[in-house]
Amino acid sequence: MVSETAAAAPVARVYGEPVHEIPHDLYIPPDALEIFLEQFEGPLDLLLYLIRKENINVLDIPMAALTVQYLEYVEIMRAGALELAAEYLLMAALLIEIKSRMLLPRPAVAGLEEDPRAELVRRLLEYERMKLAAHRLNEVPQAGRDFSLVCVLFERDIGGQMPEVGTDDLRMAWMTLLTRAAVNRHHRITREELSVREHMSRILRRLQEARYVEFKELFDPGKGIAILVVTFLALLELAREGLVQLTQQPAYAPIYVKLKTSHLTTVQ
Amino acid sequence: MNASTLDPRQVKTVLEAALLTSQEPLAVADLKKLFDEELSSDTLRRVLEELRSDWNGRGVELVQVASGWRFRVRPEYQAFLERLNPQKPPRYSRAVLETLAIIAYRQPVTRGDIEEIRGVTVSTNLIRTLEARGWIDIVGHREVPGRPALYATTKAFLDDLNLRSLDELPPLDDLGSLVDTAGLAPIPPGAEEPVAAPLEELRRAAAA
Amino acid sequence: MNASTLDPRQVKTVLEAALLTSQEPLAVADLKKLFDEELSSDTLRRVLEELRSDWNGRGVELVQVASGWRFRVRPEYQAFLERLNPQKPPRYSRAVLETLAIIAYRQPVTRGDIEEIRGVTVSTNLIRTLEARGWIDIVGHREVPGRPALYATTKAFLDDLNLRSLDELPPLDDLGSLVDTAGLAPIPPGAEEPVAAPLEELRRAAAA
Repeated sequence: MVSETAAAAPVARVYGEPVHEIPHDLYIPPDALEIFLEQFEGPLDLLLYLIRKENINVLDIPMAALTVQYLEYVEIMRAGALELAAEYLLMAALLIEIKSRMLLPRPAVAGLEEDPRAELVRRLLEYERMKLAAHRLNEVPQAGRDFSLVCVLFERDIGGQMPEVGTDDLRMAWMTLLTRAAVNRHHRITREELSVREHMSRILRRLQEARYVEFKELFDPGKGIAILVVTFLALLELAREGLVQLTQQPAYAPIYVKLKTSHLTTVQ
Repeated sequence: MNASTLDPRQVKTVLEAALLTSQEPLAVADLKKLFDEELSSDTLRRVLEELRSDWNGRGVELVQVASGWRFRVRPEYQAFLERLNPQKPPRYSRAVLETLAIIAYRQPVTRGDIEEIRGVTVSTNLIRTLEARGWIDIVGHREVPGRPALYATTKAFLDDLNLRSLDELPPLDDLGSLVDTAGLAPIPPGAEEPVAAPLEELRRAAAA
Repeated sequence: MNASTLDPRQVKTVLEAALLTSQEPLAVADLKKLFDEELSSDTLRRVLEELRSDWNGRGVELVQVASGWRFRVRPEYQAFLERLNPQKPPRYSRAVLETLAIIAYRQPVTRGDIEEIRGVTVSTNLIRTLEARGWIDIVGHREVPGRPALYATTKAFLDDLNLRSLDELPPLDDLGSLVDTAGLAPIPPGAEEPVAAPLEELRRAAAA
């Protein structure tokens, strides 16, 4: 249990003290790592975490230790083959630069302006302020979320004017559903998937009119290859969801698409 | 405020607040859900009648319609209110919008599918509103017991939203990152406590 | 009912009906349109204050927000209503909330400014989400290459948070509390208060 003690040891608490490296053979479950790193909103957030965790004075950041520790995290992210945002690498370069500038002799009357860390400190504090402000803003009661608004019916004669709906309304409605977590997070809907679903509706409509349709009639080569593929995917999806039946008597005979009916199901 | 210690006056206050904020009429069965303790339909009706007479002589009145109770403007006050922003179009309730969004993005779907996603029952009225508008229609039936109807959006829906195809709807694939899907409060700010489980804990967990 | 013979009590009744039915807050200027006869803003405000106190101790209260007056449920009664209505607007992720905070406290800002403060790229989707919610809008462009859009929060944002002005936002943390050694604190530029005045000018310029 070497890693037990190594892990429990304080990391980068004292100026210039060597920082423990993560043992190379240590296995961190990728899921746990991902969840851990997902909690950071970016390099500034990660740096703030490191600083606050170690109770470091923001105005006197031990650059060497902080840089080593930061690089350690970046290294884990890379080793974990996680998609590492470029911002993290940019920050690493900045930290190294500040660290090396700290080694250069500075003017005798060195105010904070001349301190190579000044800009970083300013950014960290500004980010932290905004992060705290975001948290507090979210705690302010919101109409609709924390209190309802009054809405008494007023049957106004507006010439039968119908409510308007925009695509933003649908997007918002979907976000509401997401929040209620009733929608599975892994059920992502992409544009491609959407056009498949549109064609599923189209094929079902077509089959309402005719009891069955020959497979190839559903395809219109004039519309281009993308539509052909989408139509084919729509048919597969309809068959998978048990909404249509594909039948073919002998090999190479025409394939027919028909609505799946309970009658047929029982006969089989 | 504890629902189990409600006195009759508070029952009235809660009923009033619920009726003033509801976009739809509320049935007595709905109104019962407001309270922890069991209230008889008779009690509720008595309080509702009281509330109705409390609003006598005001610009708004409590009325009973087929699907329940609701507040509405008294006809003699309509004329005043019509002077306010007469051009403002009405808006659909969130229930209608959510149902429409589900049909648009997940079509073809049954009412059961919609209820599963929304987590609440979907009234016939709600589906009828969208059908009457010509925005959804039945494109088939799922071959399961009851043969539920499959709904899809129509061409009129695309036309009215000024879209050429469903592809032009806003994509939903990365909306997940914008909402707090876990339903948890945001992570406490770092100044008070560390935001994340320290790396050490992870290592320990990994080493164990 | 004749508007020219309105007694003060009827003025109140009409105001109440208008406020109870309006989906948006109503400004004093809107409320004046309800009446034929000229009512002074002072008279209206007095009646509104009276109306507000009439509703004391009820489940609903009359409040003044950025765009005007409106009725809302008192937060202590909300728990009851939640049993009826599970639909709520989304809880936003930290990325959305941080972006919103930066726009609210540092407005007007460009997307670049937000990225500079957060230290990460800000997706178009994220900005769209806040725009679609009606909480932010473009109030101008910075006259630098590319003319990036300047974002600011809207009145609707303040309304939704039940605030009258930006001053009522939760105050920013004192820098002194964020640094260990007070007195040595470098004062970041623009760390003072949210700037409201230049923003109004921008809006006016944008509207012109």
